This record gives sequence, structure tokens and C-alpha cells, in this order.
Amino acid sequence: MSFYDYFLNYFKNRFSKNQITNENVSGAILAELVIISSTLIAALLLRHISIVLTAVVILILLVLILSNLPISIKFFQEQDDSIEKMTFYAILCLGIIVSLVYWGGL
Amino acid sequence: MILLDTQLLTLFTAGALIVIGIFAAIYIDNIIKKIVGLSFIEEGVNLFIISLGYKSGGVIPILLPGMNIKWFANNSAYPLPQALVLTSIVIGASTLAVMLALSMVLYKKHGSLSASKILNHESDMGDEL
Amino acid sequence: MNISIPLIVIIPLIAALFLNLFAGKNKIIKVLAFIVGLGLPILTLTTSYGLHYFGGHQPLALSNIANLSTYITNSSLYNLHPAITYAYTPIAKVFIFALGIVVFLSIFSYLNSENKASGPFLFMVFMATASVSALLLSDDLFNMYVFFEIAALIQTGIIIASSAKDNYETALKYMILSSIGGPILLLGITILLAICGSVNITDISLAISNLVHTPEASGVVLFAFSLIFFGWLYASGLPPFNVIKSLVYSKAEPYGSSVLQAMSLISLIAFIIAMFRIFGTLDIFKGVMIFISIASMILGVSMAAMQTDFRRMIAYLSVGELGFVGLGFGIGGNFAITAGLFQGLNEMIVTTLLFIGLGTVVYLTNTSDTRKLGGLIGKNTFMAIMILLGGLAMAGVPPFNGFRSKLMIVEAALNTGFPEIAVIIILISIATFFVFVKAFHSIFLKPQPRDLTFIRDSIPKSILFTVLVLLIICLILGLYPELVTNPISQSIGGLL
Amino acid sequence: MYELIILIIIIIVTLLSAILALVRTDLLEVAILSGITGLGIALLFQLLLAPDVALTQAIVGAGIIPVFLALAIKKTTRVDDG
Repeated sequence: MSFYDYFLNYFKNRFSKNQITNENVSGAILAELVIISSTLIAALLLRHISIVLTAVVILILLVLILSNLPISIKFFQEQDDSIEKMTFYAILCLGIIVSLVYWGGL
Repeated sequence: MILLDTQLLTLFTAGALIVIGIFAAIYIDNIIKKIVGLSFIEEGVNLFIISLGYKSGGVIPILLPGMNIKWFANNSAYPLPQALVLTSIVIGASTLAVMLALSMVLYKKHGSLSASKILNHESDMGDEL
Repeated sequence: MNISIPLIVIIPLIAALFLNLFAGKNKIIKVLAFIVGLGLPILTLTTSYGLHYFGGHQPLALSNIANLSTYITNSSLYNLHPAITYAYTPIAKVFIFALGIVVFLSIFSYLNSENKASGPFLFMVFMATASVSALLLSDDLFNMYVFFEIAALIQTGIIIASSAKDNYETALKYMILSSIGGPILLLGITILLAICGSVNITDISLAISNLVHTPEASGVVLFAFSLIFFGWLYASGLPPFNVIKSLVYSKAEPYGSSVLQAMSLISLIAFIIAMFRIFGTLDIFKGVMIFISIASMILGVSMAAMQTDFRRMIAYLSVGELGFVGLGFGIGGNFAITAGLFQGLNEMIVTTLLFIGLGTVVYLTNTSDTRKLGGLIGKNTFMAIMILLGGLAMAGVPPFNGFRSKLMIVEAALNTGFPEIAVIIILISIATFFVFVKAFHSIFLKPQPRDLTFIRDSIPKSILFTVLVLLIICLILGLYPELVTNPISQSIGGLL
Repeated sequence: MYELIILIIIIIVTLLSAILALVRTDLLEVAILSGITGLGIALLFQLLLAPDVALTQAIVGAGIIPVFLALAIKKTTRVDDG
């Protein structure tokens, strides 16, 4: 079964109650490809810090991506309009920024 | 006892207020209580600013008649943070007023003050696909 | 001492207050708004560069007082800025002029497409102009914070004034996030105040450049940086705030959305320049900028691709495009920063075009769901073609302005040894193109659904004119980018 | 020494009322408790040598904000049913 079929089936199973158009599926596939390719390419930027780190990060990313494959849909559900998710991610981001910048201080 | 210092204690209070406010922003469901919690963040930051200008054993930064200017300059608290906080308090109060007005409108519309009931809308795709 | 610098902020403020005074008098409001909207760009063009010290309180070093004792002239007090300072630089000129154009065209299309001019809406538009102009002009971090909070309140007001579904919910969500982001930004500013004893950016950057390499102070400086950075993320709608920003854009009226996106773009630029001046010497600065910009671009484009509401689509695209500005600063160097800022300017104009242009679809059919639309090219072919060209400008197709600035960023990335960034930029541009063509197809080209009803028959001429003007600006900037890049790079040269 | 004891008492009252304001279910109580927090902060401002700020904070934090909250509660509901 090709990747397209896999994707289409996932999409249909998840949202089978309502109509799906070609546009939605093509948009989701585009999002999938953009996320995977750009993340992997962006990870290459770490080579300016350390090459071993780059290899490790890319391997981890590959495992993460392959283990949650229709990744754009999962992203989409997390990028929700609900206030709980928005505040949660805002505070999480604050925590990450402060701890990375302060304790990982360069 | 170095911990029993006025400035350190108030800095700690400010930090605790900010943490309480952030906690409220995540965990409290009732909108009015959430708004109260958010105003604690604002007040904690104000307290933090004021405590920066504090000088142990100093005087208030108002030059009274008969004071020696040099002595005053060495012993007064730093007045710039105090001037800033005045503005900040007013901004906080107006933000709070707008949020309360919005929550009143939303109560009229939905009949509830629970954030998870009135502020959670699925995105278009999740709704209709 | 240059009195017309504060006038750039004061005139829209006064106009806003007067508009509220004349509430109900339709004709006066329209005339006044038109005059002030036209006057603002002219004022920015005629003002000459310089500094303005409020109350005339300039630093001691400039006052030329004779016989000062050496313990004063040697101390840092001698160069301290005692009052709020406004600096009118070429960057400020370019962006405030562009903001003036955007605001004027938004007001113009608003006044001509609605029968009754709403005083409160115009009040908020002018307050918005004043507050973001002040953000760009101000050389004082606390002053920036105050106008940042005013801008947050104004953005809420513009959403409340719209008639979209669920606008009050969106406004409250935005306010809740703003009361997390605002105090955190203030906390960062305060820590800088505690280190340097001043809130003036020039003073702080002088003090920080000495402090940053001492082990005792560097931790505190980094802490301040992280807090201000978080406030900046909120102000400009980069992740994790991209969802709320795009929601906000899609819930306002088209004229409101165009002003809102201009506001977030200018606050992004004002704060990133301030951060660059203060923390530009930190090693972590470039890395953090590149990381957040790439995250913003990926999330913006991929989420835009999955939307079915075209207003939300444009909103996500415009939030994603903001990443290019950050990339310019992340790559570093005069050329890259100029390219980033130029891209920011282009994005502001193109997004205004798309919001106002696609607003006509909502104006005609009262829906923004791409699945219910179709075949609108028969309604007004000229408009459809202009929107298509605008979308091409956003995706970076020559000869439009987006192509120029994206090419500049790609060049800068290749020259400084970041070929990965160049690849990502091209990928994102292709995806943007795809998203736009998808939206265009489903709105204009697809066969018209049978149940599509029109509430109005034709598009007002004024909106056609507005979109045409914006398209011409895009074309001019694409053909003669030196008009903008020269002043920007001159200003950046002063900062480096 | 007395000053320090007063300071510690004010801090404890402020933080306690801030925490209580978030756990009580009667919203009118929440309004009053947030007013106590505002007043405590105003007293702290006074102890930190900022009398004019303390005055403003006392008016805004202990007067205006609780009144706003009480008005909002009157227009909505008094019980946090969540």
C-alpha cells in the first residue's frame, strides 16, 4: 500500500462522518511533506555546533516522525483554538525558553 | 540571618504571586477567578519593580525642606521604578476591566462562566470534516 | 529638538479622540478620517531625521555646561538619557510611511463600502496607528511597553467591533494571553532596569556590552533576554502564539485585519530592533532567532494548507511569513537584516492586499468557507486577476517585491554558509504558492455551487481602486527595491 | 525587628489571601480576598519607601478592582459551579 493510500485511509477513518474533498487531502499531504522535510533540513543547521549532535538529533527526529506518521493531522489537532491548549503551550514555551537560555546559558 | 532582609522577602513575595498567577492561568476553569489570577501576575511584577528601588535604611524619594542634598542623594530610594509602576497599575486595572466586561457579555450569551465550555471551539476542520 | 517627531504620534491620538467626540455625525467623521488618513503619510515624508527629547531633557553630555567637575563627566551619568527619547530613523520613516498607506487605504475602503461610518472603529484604527508608530519611534523600553499594552487593548477592540461569529470569545482569549505576555515582558524590562538603572535602549546597550562577558552578570542578562524574547513572541504572533494571532486576524472585518497584521508586523520590527541593539552581542541571539523563525514558517505554511476558511488561510500565511524577518536577524550582517526588514515591509503590503481583496468575497456572499464558494471569477474578473497577482507577490514570483526580498535572504543565507536556510526558504515559498493557488482555485475557478447565494451584487469601486494601488506599490517595490533597501541598510549600518 | 515581624505578617496574609481567592467557590469571597491581596501589596509598597505608589495601589487594588469584580459577579453568577 502506497503512502498516499495509507494517508487517505487514516484521514477517512478519522473524519469519516463528514465530506472530504480533494483539496483537504492535498493540503494535508503538502503540510506533511513540508513539516517532515523542513524539520530534517533545519536539523542539519546544528552541524555548526557539533556534528555528533546533528547525527543524534536527526536519528531521534526520524524515529519520532516515523512513529507518529500522519504528523500534520496531529499538529493540526494540537494547534487548536481552545484556550486551554493555547495557555498550556504559552507557559510551556516560557518554561523552555527560560530554562534553555538561563541554565543552558552560553 | 541573611534571608530576613526586606528586599529579599518582597522579591520572594513577588515571585510567589507571579507563580500563583501562572498556575491560575493554566488550572483555574472559572473565568472570573482566572482573571483574578492574571491580575496577580501583574501585581507581582509591580511589587518586583518597586522592591528593586528599595534601599535598606533609606528614606522616601521626596526632597523635604532642610535636607542636605548630598545625604538625600545617597540615602533615598530609587524613584524611577516608582514612576513606572504608577503607569503599570493603571494599565493592569484597565485590562482587567475589559476582560470582566467581555466575560459578562459571554455569560449572557452562553449562560456559563466555565472557560472550558465557552472558550473551547474546535477548529473548522475538526468540526466539519 | 524636532517638534514634528512627536506629532507623528500625537496627531492620530488627537484624531482618535475627536472622532469619538463627533459620534453620530456621519459626514464629519468621514471627512475628518479621510483628511487625517491622508495627512499621516505626508507628515512622515516631510519630517526630517533626528532625536526628540521630551521636555527638552537631553543628556548632560549634550548640554555643554562649563566647569563640570570630573567626577560627573567621568561617570556614566554624564551620558544617561534622563527623559523619554524619540528617534526618527530611516527605518522608522519607511515603516511608518507604509503603515500610513495601509491605514489610509483601509479607512478609504471602509468608508466607501459601509453606509454608516462607525466612530469607535475609526477611533481604534487611529489609536493603533499612534501606538505602533510610538513603538517604532521610542528609544525607551518602558514607553514601548506602555504602547505595547495599548496596542493589545486596541487589537481586542478591533475584534469586538467586528461582526464575525465568536468574536467576543476570541477577544477574551486574546486578552488572557496578553495578560500573560505583557507582565512577562515588563519583568524582563525591569531586570534590565535593575542592571543598568535606566530604561533607555542606548544606555542599556552601552551598559550591557560591558557586562555581558562578566560571569556574575551574564546569567541575569540572559534571563532578561529570555523574558523579553517571550514578550516579543507574543507581540508578533510567532509560535506558540501563532494560533491566537491567526484567529484574531480571521475574526476581524477585512479592513480591521489589514490594520491588525500591520500592527503585529511593526511591533515585531520595533522589538526585534530593540533586542538586537541590546542583546545582539549575545552568542545565543542568532541561534534562537533562526530556530523560532523556522518554526514559525513551517507551522504557518503547513497549518494554512489544512484550513478550509480562506481568511484563516491568509492569516496563517501572514503569521508564517513573519519568520523571514527573524531569519534576517538570525543570519546577521547588514545585507541579511536589510533583506529581512524589506521582506517584512513587502509582507505587510501584500497581506493588506489579500485581506482587503478577498474581503470582497465575504462582502458579496457572506461566507468565507472555501467549500461553499466557487466560480466567483465571473462576478468580477479584474478583481480576481489582481488577487491572483497579489498571491504571486506573496509567494515570491518575479517581478513583484516578494521575489526581490526572498532572493536577497536566500543570497545572504548562501553567502554566510547556511545553505539549509536557503533550501527551507524555497520550500516554504513553494508551499505558499501551492496554498494560494488552492485557495484561488476553490474560490474563483471551481464550478459555482448551486446553493451559493449573493447578498450583494457588485464590488464597490473604491475597493478595486485600493487593491490596484497596493498592487502598483508591490510592482514598484519589485522593480526599484533601492527605494526602500537603501534607507533601511543605512539605518542598520548605524546600529551595527 | 518590629518592622520585620510586620513585614512577614503582611506577606503571609497577602499570599494566603491570593491562594484562598483561587480555591474558594463563592465568587464574592474571591472579590474580597483579591482586595485583601491588593491592600497587602499596597502596604508592602509603603514599607518599600514608595508612599505615592502605595496610595494608588490601595485605591486601585483594594477599591476599584474588587468593586469591578463584584459588579461583574452581580451581572453573572455568584457560584463557581465548575
